[in-house]
Amino acid sequence: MDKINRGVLENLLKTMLKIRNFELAVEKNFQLGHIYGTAHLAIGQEATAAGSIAAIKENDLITSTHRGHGHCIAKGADLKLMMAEIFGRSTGYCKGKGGSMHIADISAGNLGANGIVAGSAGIATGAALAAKKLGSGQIVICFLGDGALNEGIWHEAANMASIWRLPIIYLCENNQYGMGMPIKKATNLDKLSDRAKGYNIEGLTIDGNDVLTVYETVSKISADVRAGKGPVLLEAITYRIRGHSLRDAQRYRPEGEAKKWLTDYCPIERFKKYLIKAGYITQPEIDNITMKVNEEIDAAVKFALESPFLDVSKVAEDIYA
Amino acid sequence: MDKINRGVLENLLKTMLKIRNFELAVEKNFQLGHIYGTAHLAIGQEATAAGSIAAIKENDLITSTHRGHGHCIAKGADLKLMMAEIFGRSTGYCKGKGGSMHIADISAGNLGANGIVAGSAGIATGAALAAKKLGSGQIVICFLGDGALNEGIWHEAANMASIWRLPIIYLCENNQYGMGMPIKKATNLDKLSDRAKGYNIEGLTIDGNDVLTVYETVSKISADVRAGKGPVLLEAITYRIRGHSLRDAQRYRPEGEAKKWLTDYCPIERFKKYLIKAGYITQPEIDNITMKVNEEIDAAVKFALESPFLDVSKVAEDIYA
Amino acid sequence: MREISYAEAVRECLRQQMQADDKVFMIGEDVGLYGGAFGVSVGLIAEFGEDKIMDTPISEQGIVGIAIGASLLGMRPVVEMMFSDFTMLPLEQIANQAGKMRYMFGGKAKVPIVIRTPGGGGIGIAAQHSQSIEALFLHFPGLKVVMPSTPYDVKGLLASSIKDDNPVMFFEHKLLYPTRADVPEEPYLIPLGKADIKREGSDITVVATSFMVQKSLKVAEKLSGEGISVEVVDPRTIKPLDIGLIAGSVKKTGRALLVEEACYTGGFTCYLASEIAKHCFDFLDAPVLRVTGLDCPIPYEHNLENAVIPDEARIEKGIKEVLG
Amino acid sequence: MREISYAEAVRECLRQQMQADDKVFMIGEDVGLYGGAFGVSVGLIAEFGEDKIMDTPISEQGIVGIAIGASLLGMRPVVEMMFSDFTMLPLEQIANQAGKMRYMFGGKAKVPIVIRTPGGGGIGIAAQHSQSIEALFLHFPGLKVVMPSTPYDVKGLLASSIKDDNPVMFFEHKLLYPTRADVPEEPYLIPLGKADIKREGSDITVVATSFMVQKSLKVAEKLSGEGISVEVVDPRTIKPLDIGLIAGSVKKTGRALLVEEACYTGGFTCYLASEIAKHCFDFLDAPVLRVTGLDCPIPYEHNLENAVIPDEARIEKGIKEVLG
Ligand SMILES: Cc1ncc(C[n+]2csc(CCOP(=O)(O)OP(=O)(O)O)c2C)c(N)n1
Ligand SMILES: Cc1ncc(C[n+]2csc(CCOP(=O)(O)OP(=O)(O)O)c2C)c(N)n1
Ligand SMILES: [Mg+2]
Ligand SMILES: [Mg+2]
Repeated sequence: MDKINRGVLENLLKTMLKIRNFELAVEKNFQLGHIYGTAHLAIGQEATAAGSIAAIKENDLITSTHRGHGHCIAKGADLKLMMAEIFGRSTGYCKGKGGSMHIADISAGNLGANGIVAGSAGIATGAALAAKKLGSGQIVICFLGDGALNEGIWHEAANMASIWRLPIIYLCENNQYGMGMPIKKATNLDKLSDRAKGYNIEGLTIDGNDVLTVYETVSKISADVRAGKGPVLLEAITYRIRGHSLRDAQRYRPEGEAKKWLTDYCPIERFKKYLIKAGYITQPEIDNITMKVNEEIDAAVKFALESPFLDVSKVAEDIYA
Repeated sequence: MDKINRGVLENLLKTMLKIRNFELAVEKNFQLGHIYGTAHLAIGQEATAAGSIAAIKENDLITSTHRGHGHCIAKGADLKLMMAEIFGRSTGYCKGKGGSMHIADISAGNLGANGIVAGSAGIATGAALAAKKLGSGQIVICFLGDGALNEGIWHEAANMASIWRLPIIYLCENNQYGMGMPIKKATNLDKLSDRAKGYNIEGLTIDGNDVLTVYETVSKISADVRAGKGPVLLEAITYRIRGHSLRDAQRYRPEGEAKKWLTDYCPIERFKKYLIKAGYITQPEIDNITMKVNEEIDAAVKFALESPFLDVSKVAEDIYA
Repeated sequence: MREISYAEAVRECLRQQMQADDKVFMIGEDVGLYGGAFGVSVGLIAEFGEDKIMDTPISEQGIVGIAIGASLLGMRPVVEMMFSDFTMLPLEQIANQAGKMRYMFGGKAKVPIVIRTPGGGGIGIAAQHSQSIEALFLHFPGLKVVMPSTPYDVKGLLASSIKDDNPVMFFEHKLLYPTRADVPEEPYLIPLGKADIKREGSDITVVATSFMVQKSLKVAEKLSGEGISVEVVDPRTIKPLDIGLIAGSVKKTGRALLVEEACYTGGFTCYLASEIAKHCFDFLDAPVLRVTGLDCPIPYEHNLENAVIPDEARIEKGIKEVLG
Repeated sequence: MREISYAEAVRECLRQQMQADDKVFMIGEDVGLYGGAFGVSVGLIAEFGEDKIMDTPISEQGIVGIAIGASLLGMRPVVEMMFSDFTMLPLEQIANQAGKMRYMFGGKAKVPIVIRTPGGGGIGIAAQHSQSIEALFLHFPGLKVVMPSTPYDVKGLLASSIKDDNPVMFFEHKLLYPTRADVPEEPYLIPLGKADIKREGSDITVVATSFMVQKSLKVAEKLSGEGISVEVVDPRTIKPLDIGLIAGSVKKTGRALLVEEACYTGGFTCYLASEIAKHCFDFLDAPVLRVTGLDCPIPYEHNLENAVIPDEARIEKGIKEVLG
């Protein structure tokens, strides 16, 4: 590992804490009845979003998934506007029209979560095409679940990205399940990154719960991608600690599996230990960061709760430009 | 090469001649104005259909493509009913309702040509699933063009065939072009069979203009596939001698390319030479086979020409079972 | 008879049909241990095993293609598409392959597949998981389209759909799953193509589909207190359509209100309205009106969502408007 | 002004729009050297290069997805889908992503893409290459749907579609490509959402789309010899629909025949008929009739195909039936 600047390390930790505690707040407020509908939590997967997005430039682009809060936060979203959206308020990113699965902030480079599995595979690829055409130097990270790699549109998009050498990273967060379907039953592969071979692009599998590995890998490949070496399929091994959505009876997974991942491989605890051990940071400093993060989240919840709903007379606005 | 029985060799030649001369008859009758609509000729690709289908059992199954006459003939279709269909007559396989792109003979194991590129990828896979469920011992050859491998549905189907170890061969006839698009521009692969790696299935590339190679390869892999070893992607390198369809200005390909393939790599001429040289057959015997084939084709054209069109009052029949 | 829920009625039908015919099997995303996103198939995998209750990767086009291919060999697959919105992905396979194969092949193929899928809004999951897009499938010859509105109907119509030799699109509704009613235990069939008068009346005919049948019945009940007699007709299958029964009712009452959840432009009731105009022109005392979803994607937030989807107030207003 | 064909008018518009705005580019299967299946883009690749005239693999979902993504960054892609039938494959991307993005994102996205595609039958290529499925797209909020019937209209409507900030489905027609008429050389715009009276008349309003406009005009001409005065109205864009102009015409004539090539059940004219019934109830002297394609896949053989698609005789018969 090259020496990483302390600010970067602190930010990685801070982003992960933001994601974790934001998700916990969503969960709690759902239980309290403040959130109608559903959401898909990224608890346990903080390192992939935080590490990868920290490694690209601010004006680079991402597309996200139904499990998108983490990507959104790592891309610098305003937690107030996110929480307000999840609460369905008019002050949210989408005025309450989109909700958790459709948060986007195009001007900030977040081209949107997506309710359709792999629904953004083509969109991300098109953004990479446009970046290339416009010579903007931007690259795109297309976040995908493990299950998403089995959708046809991903195949079509990856092939075109390969032939046109587009500046895009398909970042597959392999959290072991697509809803209740273990990825080992949904594909016949040891490594999902082997899919890359079918398009003659680079494929890599990394520990997605080690934020530094994610950060360093994406730093390296993003430079290649930016230099025009073509797309990469990066598989980050991680685990979905919570159920698929806020309403999942979890009939399908072995008792204790989630708990084991949380105790043994929690990306946040691992990183904290590493930082302290390597002397980058002290426990009081961590506590301080955590406190600030929690304040921000509390403020976001307060903002959301106090925000008005959109007047129903405006329901059919925003359809056409 | 193991010793092949003379009857098999003769049949391979006969099937190829049938395909070639059938296609020439279609072309001629189109020019004569007897065929309305269009057709996609398999001239130059006779060895893939003839060699592969000769290597499987009679009750095995195939699905075909828009360029399907060869597959259909090799599967034992009645040339009269085929020609009548292409002529749009009520005596044709589909009563004139389907035409060249939709010929099927389900009871004979031909599950149909398809107007949609890769449209039969899932259908073929489902037939393989049913064969497995029913324990019928049947296997399926799913014919696909090179262009078809870029369709999403193929990806989805191939993945499921892999996880369920279905008895299916995806036989990709790489004839270098998808309409006017050179496959080298449409993918970034040296060998299309590398796509197999993305599903952890066997992938092979062979000379598709050498009918014995096709026959022997499919004989071998069909035994494996039948034994439950899972699907195979077999790429057969060949060349489309004619335009994409009967109406193609062919603006896209280099002058002389098709001619060169026809003179240097014609699957039929190569096979004839081999058979004569190896002493399997004599020129007079070949002439005799050719004569018989031509008689059959002439009879098919006559049958087609003399057959009535379907009464228009029956146009809306056959929609529901 | 015992009272069971709509979801239980679907499950019971699946169980009975799989028991009766070993060609019948289920295939779809998370239909196995997960039990389906709405719990419809919970427990079936324990009963029938992985061979009959097939969990798939997330590959909608492939799933439908596979069902078609299996059906050509005599199997009778019942596909579950987790949300009806996702039927857009395999539309080509459904409409262009399954629906046209028999015709293109000159009458020589049968494609007995059923695609079950929950439509509709109301649970706060926004624009890509809440649509009512059954009208798309109306437009394609070769398909049948079923929209059961009660636990009793869903069981009998699903059984008929599974026994039908044609591809059938079978639209359930998320909000109907928990609704309960008397359902016979033994298997029974309700023929496809027969509408049902859910409530008799004489002043106006309300034709409604799926969950809108329930809402319309509530309004009819309420209005009966005001002396308005509303006949509620449920087409049950929108393709084939029992225009005979519907037109008969409209001729009797002279007035019609059509209610559906789908977007206004291009919904099923457009077709229905044009058919009623054609069959009942001389019997109509007022224009046929339609109460439908707005031409608007389904929003996330609850009140907004409720503003898009027809509610009882809008149905009542529609009835009164037609009554003049 | 010179006479050019419909196909040439499309090409000229593409050329002019690409010259005027370097954000505009074409993408699709074989749009380059091949020049498109119907030769529409022949020569453009020589003029603009591979960067602006992008040949793709056979990957319809991916192509549309890519166009959407590029449009989010300010590009204005014009997609060619080789046959309108193939728009079923990327339906999810078109209807569920492109059409809803702006709404789902609270009004903060623009998706300026055009999907050009030839619909219709008549050239003997059977059920999967001959459909008229524009009605599918009517049903989805967020989309616009254009169906030009003349060389003049196609040039002006395509220019407006390219400049529009919303996703536009642009249905050309195979049999219209060779039709010729006067078309100005300079670029011009025809606004989306404005119908056009293609022929004035007083006895009956015929509303027809795409190639059916041409057939209807021939019938109108013929019937004028019999003293029947037919007004032919072309909606030009079926979404948004200029119901004002159409209803005005129907109110004037008191009678309407609606003509479209698509299948009978669920076609655009179902919606139109229901709108006319609503807007013109008190003005109608006869039921609104529809002349449409049969509810039948398009057969291969020429006479069969002609029996499915409306011809002049059926239009004439329809007019006479409405006139009573
Ligand atoms: C096209 C489509 N099919 C199915 C679904 C239902 N669904 C939502 S998320 C999901 C699982 C996705 O798995 P994966 O891609 O691994 O992402 P994860 O949920 O694990 O983050 C499924 C099946 C959907 N939203 N879209
Ligand atoms: C889904 C779809 N897209 C496009 C087409 C138009 N089309 C017909 S054949 C063809 C080329 C197919 O190429 P390939 O698979 O290599 O088969 P070949 O024609 O070379 O035999 C195309 C683009 C189609 N029929 N279906
Ligand atoms: Mg997953
Ligand atoms: Mg090819």
